[in-house]
Amino acid sequence: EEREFALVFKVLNNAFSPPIQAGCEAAAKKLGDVKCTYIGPTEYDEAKEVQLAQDMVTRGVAGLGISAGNPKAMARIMKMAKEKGIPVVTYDTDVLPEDAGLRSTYIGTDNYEFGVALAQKVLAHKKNGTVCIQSGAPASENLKARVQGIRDTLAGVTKDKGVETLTGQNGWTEPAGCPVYNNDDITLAAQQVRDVMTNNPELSAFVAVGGWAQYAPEAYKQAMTPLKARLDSKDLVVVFGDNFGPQLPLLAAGLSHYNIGQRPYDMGFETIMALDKLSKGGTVEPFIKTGTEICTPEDALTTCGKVAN
Amino acid sequence: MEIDLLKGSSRTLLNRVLLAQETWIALAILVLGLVVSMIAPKFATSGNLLNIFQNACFIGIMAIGMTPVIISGGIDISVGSILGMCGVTLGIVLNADMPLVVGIAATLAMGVLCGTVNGAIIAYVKLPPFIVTLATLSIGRSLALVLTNNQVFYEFGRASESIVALGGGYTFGLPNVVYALVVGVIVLHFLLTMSRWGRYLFAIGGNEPAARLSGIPVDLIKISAYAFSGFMVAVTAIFLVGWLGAVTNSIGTGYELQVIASTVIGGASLTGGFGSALGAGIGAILVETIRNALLLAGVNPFWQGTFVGCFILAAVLLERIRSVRR
Amino acid sequence: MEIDLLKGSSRTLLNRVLLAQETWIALAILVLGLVVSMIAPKFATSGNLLNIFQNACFIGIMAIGMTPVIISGGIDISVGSILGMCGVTLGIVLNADMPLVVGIAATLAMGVLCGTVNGAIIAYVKLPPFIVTLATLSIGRSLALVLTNNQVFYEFGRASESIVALGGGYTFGLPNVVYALVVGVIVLHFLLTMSRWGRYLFAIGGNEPAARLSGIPVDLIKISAYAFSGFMVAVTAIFLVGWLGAVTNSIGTGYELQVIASTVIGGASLTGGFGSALGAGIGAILVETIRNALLLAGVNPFWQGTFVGCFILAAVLLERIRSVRR
Amino acid sequence: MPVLARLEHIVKDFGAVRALDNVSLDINEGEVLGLMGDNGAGKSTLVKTIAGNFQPTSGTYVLEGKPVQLSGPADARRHGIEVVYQDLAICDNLTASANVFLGREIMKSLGPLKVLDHKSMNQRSAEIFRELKSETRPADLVVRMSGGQRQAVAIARTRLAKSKIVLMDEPTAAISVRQVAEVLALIRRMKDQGLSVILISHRMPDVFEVCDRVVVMRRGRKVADKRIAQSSPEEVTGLITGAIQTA
Amino acid sequence: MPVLARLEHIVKDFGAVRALDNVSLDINEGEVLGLMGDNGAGKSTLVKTIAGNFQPTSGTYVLEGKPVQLSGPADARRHGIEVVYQDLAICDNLTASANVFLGREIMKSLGPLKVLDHKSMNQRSAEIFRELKSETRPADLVVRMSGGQRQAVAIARTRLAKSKIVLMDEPTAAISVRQVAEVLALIRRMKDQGLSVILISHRMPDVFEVCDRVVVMRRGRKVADKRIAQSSPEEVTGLITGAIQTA
Ligand SMILES: Nc1ncnc2c1ncn2[C@@H]1O[C@H](COP(=O)(O)OP(=O)(O)OP(=O)(O)O)[C@@H](O)[C@H]1O
Ligand SMILES: Nc1ncnc2c1ncn2[C@@H]1O[C@H](COP(=O)(O)OP(=O)(O)OP(=O)(O)O)[C@@H](O)[C@H]1O
Ligand SMILES: [Mg+2]
Ligand SMILES: [Mg+2]
Repeated sequence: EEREFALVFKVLNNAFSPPIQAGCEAAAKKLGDVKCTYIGPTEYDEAKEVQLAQDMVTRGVAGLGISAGNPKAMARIMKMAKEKGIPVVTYDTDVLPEDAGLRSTYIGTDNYEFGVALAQKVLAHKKNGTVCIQSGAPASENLKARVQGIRDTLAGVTKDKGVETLTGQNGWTEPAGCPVYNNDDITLAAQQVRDVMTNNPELSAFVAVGGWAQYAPEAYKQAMTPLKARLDSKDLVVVFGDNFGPQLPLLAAGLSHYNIGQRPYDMGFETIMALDKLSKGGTVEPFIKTGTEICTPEDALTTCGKVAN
Repeated sequence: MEIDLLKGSSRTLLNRVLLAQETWIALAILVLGLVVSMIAPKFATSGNLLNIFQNACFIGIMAIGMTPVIISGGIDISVGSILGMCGVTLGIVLNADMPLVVGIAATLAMGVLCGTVNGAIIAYVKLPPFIVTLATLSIGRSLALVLTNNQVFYEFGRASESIVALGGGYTFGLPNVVYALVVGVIVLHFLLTMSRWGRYLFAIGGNEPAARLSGIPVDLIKISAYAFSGFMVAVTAIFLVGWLGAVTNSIGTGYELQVIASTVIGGASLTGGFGSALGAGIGAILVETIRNALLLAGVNPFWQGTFVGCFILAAVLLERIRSVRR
Repeated sequence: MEIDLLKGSSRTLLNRVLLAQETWIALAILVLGLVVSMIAPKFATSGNLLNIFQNACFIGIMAIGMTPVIISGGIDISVGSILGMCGVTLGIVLNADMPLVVGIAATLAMGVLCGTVNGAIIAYVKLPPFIVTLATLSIGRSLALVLTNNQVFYEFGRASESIVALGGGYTFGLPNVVYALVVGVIVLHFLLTMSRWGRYLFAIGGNEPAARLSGIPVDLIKISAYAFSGFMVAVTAIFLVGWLGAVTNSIGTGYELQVIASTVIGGASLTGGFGSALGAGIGAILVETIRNALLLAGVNPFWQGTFVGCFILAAVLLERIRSVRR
Repeated sequence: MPVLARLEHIVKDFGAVRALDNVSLDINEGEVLGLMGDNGAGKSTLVKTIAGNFQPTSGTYVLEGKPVQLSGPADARRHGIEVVYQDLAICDNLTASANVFLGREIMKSLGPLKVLDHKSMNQRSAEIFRELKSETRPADLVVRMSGGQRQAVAIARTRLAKSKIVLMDEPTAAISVRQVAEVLALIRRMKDQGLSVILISHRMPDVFEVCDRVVVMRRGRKVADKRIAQSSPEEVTGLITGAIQTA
Repeated sequence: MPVLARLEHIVKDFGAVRALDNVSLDINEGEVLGLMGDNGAGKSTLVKTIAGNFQPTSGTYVLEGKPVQLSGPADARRHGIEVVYQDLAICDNLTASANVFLGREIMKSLGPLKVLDHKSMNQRSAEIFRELKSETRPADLVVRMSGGQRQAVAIARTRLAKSKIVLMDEPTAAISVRQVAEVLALIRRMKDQGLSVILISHRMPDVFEVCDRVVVMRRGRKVADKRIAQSSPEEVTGLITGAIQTA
């Protein structure tokens, strides 16, 4: 008897999606009697994702992994699943704390911590100055948490005292027009990097909470190469989220200083493993950190990023 | 079912039903359902069918709103953004711990306001509807961001439970939103076939200068069509927010094309003068059935868009063949 | 500049220039530029102006392609998806270590093929352009996913350097893509004003049955308009992929509305019969200038959509006022 | 014959174009008035001004002794003025009956609601079509109809209410000999019922067959206003072309 | 008079509608043929069949002694057949000159390229308009023109090439008395040049003024084909309405 585990992701048309699917399928293959059903809307649509999850519950899968694009709505579907006795875990994007009881575990990154990590790399080289943050879709909860992590860390405050735009706290300010949102449009992301660099020649730090601009490696190279001297002297610090294939040569070339990657493959893999345990009546840790991986120009082409790719 | 075949036409009832786009789309849904049931027995379970029906409702209600606009010869591609504006309004009001009725009233008012602005620019400034609503699409999405300052609303104060019960709840075993769709279809059908307003919409879509010469208040009717569209979007927003339990400002992005596709599949003509309430609802159900059927049949989801696109083409082709024979 | 005012009109040259939409949009860009320069002196630096110009090129080239389609009374909302298909084609071919010319040929062929399919359905099956391209929008996006299996291409084999040099390189201090835009404007301007093809496009957009009765091969001309649009999208894809250095299948999502907005701002009329090559380019530059100006002026980026929307409205309003006085 | 309507020194400008230039005109009860003139002479503009579609730039419009400012076609209709427009002004996607009643539908009560009374409208249209000796079926879509049937639909609209003045803008331009005879007969019948009819036509024989009086326009001005009996086709032709200056 | 074109037993069906039913017709050189009939009798369909817009469902079409199958209007034009369509078939957004030359633009060489020769076309159109005694300016947009000027543009198109047959579908329907006289004069001039003209009209006086022969259609059938001199308006009216069966 083959068990079907369904992983519902926010959007398939995204760099994160293939490694999650690969991890999911690898784990299923390893277990042997498990089928990985990996689905999601092809373009970002919260309501559609919720509907897909609901379809899976109706269909009666043996286990459900959820990346909660709209956490509140997903919580209701998870409740339905729970009532039907389907084991549920979240991965990549968790539900709200008050709904944590609806899932057995969250497998992924802590996005706020992720932002903190990005900012700490900036602070390692710069104590104050101007910073421009690049994000994707303004509404994304994951990305907002990362941006918040960056701002709080630079401002030197704790999570509970969160700051809005940096206007000089702890010596950090955000220049006019920042942060920039690219709505997951890679072309726009690359154009934004160039615009920001052209118009803020004194910028101290550029932090992208995801890899968008570097998915356009040549455009990125073109925008950053003129600043190579400032980059080499760390007069301008550039920290990027993610460490996918196209990004690493850029890091190796010194066009960014740090790339902090997540482990989407592990998320997919661990989700299946957790569901396997749960469906056999076992228990799992309430938070399985897949962790982050900090890549530097030195290890960019050698040890780093091998898991994600 | 064009309005004017309804009463006293020289054709028989059977003839009329056979010639209606709705009949054929309903048939397509049936055939699709039967084929998929063979491959995936889970398709025909009541739970799954209910899911399909419910999922289709959101686009379906908006398509009902779009129908009068398209009948009058216009188009509204800002519906996705209006959905965002309405959702955000509901979120802000409820988040401020207002009672549900206030939230609903504010949301409906916002929807009607957005639609009225569209309609007023189109009717009085006489700019093409596609462009006007393209501009308000951009403006609406932007204002939703500004209004929320990019915050997501999960907390609806004292209305928390009631809004969720409304949008996500069931009555007599059916999701509430299904009743909204059915009521919408019936009311619009009545309006289109039995009211002056409906008659005037068809007249404007058929020959606007003629309608004007006949003394029809063309501008007001046009504005009311867009306002109706905005109203139905607001209704969708209320149910959608209740169902999701949260409001993000990106809600509804890209829905305009889905809504227009549903309306057109259901037999409305983008050149104006034709369309029906039932068609809009059935069109939305067809699209959702395709999506669900592919999923259950185990087709790679990447293919989904291809199937939907082909069905859109098939539906308008059918509509063409029908109208030649009519 | 409508084609038929160009030669031997009874109006003076000055009069014609003053009446042209392009003049006014160029003026708007200038005024916007001056205002922003006051607030943000960095705006008027050559580096920034060059950025604006290059950023506008991608949408601009696609808008040039859209212009004949709109002149002929059609619309192509599948351009974003065609961009995806073309980009993916280029990625796959180069990734298979083919020489650059093969990649370019394949990409152009794919663009022309997509456009021809659109055009053929519209011309021969006689379905409305909006619906046909709505369907192919969905189909194209889906096929791009299927073809790539959602992989990103950033290795271009032996063509790696040459494609990057083409798309991202500079010639005489200007990005190559700028030359593509300029050549596109000149060629299309020539075609519209001096060739039979251009004349026939205007005739079809003005009165299609009349064009048919005059013995104009209406169907072929229509198909060629969509094919031209596909071709220009393919050109955009080549430069865009070269500039980005990578291909994802989501490339171009949502570009259709930006392209149409640019074309319309530049004076094309969605009812057909009017439009110009220069207008399309200038429209794209205006939109990009707004985006850049807001960024530099330090306006909350959330407001951006509101400004763009208002400018779209202002541009068509201007076009209306102009056409009344014409 | 009592004067039903009187135009006094009417001027109508469209931007720089003066479409009507100081036109004064009496419309008498029970009289058929022929309105002739070259293309662009201002006939349609005059008719649309009388029918309330255009507001005159200056001048007075007196209806039944009282100066009026018509706000639109519906307002004119309330004063008993009906128009058959040159381009017929018909909606192809509606039925004949819906077109006839467009803008003044018969409503019935359905509980607390007022709804369209399709049946009454079809019956009443059928009666009118019978009266007009047209074979038009009320419940058929206009899109399928011949030119003559469409004309019948347009004319039927004027028969709905107790109208006093019927304006007809080239009702016989594109219809066949038989139908022309029918329309002319209809005009005569309307006259017998005491209606005023204004007939715009380029067809000299029609005008001389049914009209009591002929008014000739040239470049926005009225250049002649004569009883038919005291004029001749040759004179009118001369007036239209400008060979004869005024009469 | 030699026969230029001959239709033999032409049938044209549109789905269930038989628009032309076994129509045979000779078109003679230098003759003006009047084509009359009720609305929907099939006149326009007949003209469009002769002009290559429609392919007959059955029957033979003989041009200058050879059976032909015209593939479209351009093909008909190559055979010397020109048409002025009922609805004028003019593009409002183009200039008068562009409309006149639509589909057969004059090209000039620009290096290796062939480009539109705007100047020659404007000059040639100006000549034709002068010939037609019309005040139309070649470089003006048609959208601004009066009905008569538009008619002139449509007629000018037939004067471009050495045509043999000119088909005119209700050229005088909506134009004024003066312009009607001009069009009739033009028809006579064409006849004098040895052209065959087919004139569709609902205006009996026009037909009796310029035509040599009159053909009457009723419900898709030819019911009369007589020399004008041997007929009378009364007879033709009877034939159109069906009061007289055939003649
Ligand atoms: N809405 C309008 N805007 C601008 N000019 C107009 C408008 N309507 C009419 N005109 C102009 O007014 C003048 C008179 O036009 P009108 O239509 O009254 O002529 P007409 O006598 O009815 O001609 P026809 O016999 O061709 O119907 C013309 O020069 C016309 O161009
Ligand atoms: N393209 C078509 N498709 C279907 N039916 C057509 C088509 N064209 C004409 N008909 C039908 O053929 C018949 C003859 O029409 P036609 O236009 O030839 O008449 P006509 O004599 O020119 O009339 P009129 O005087 O009104 O111009 C009519 O019944 C008409 O409805
Ligand atoms: Mg007129
Ligand atoms: Mg005809």
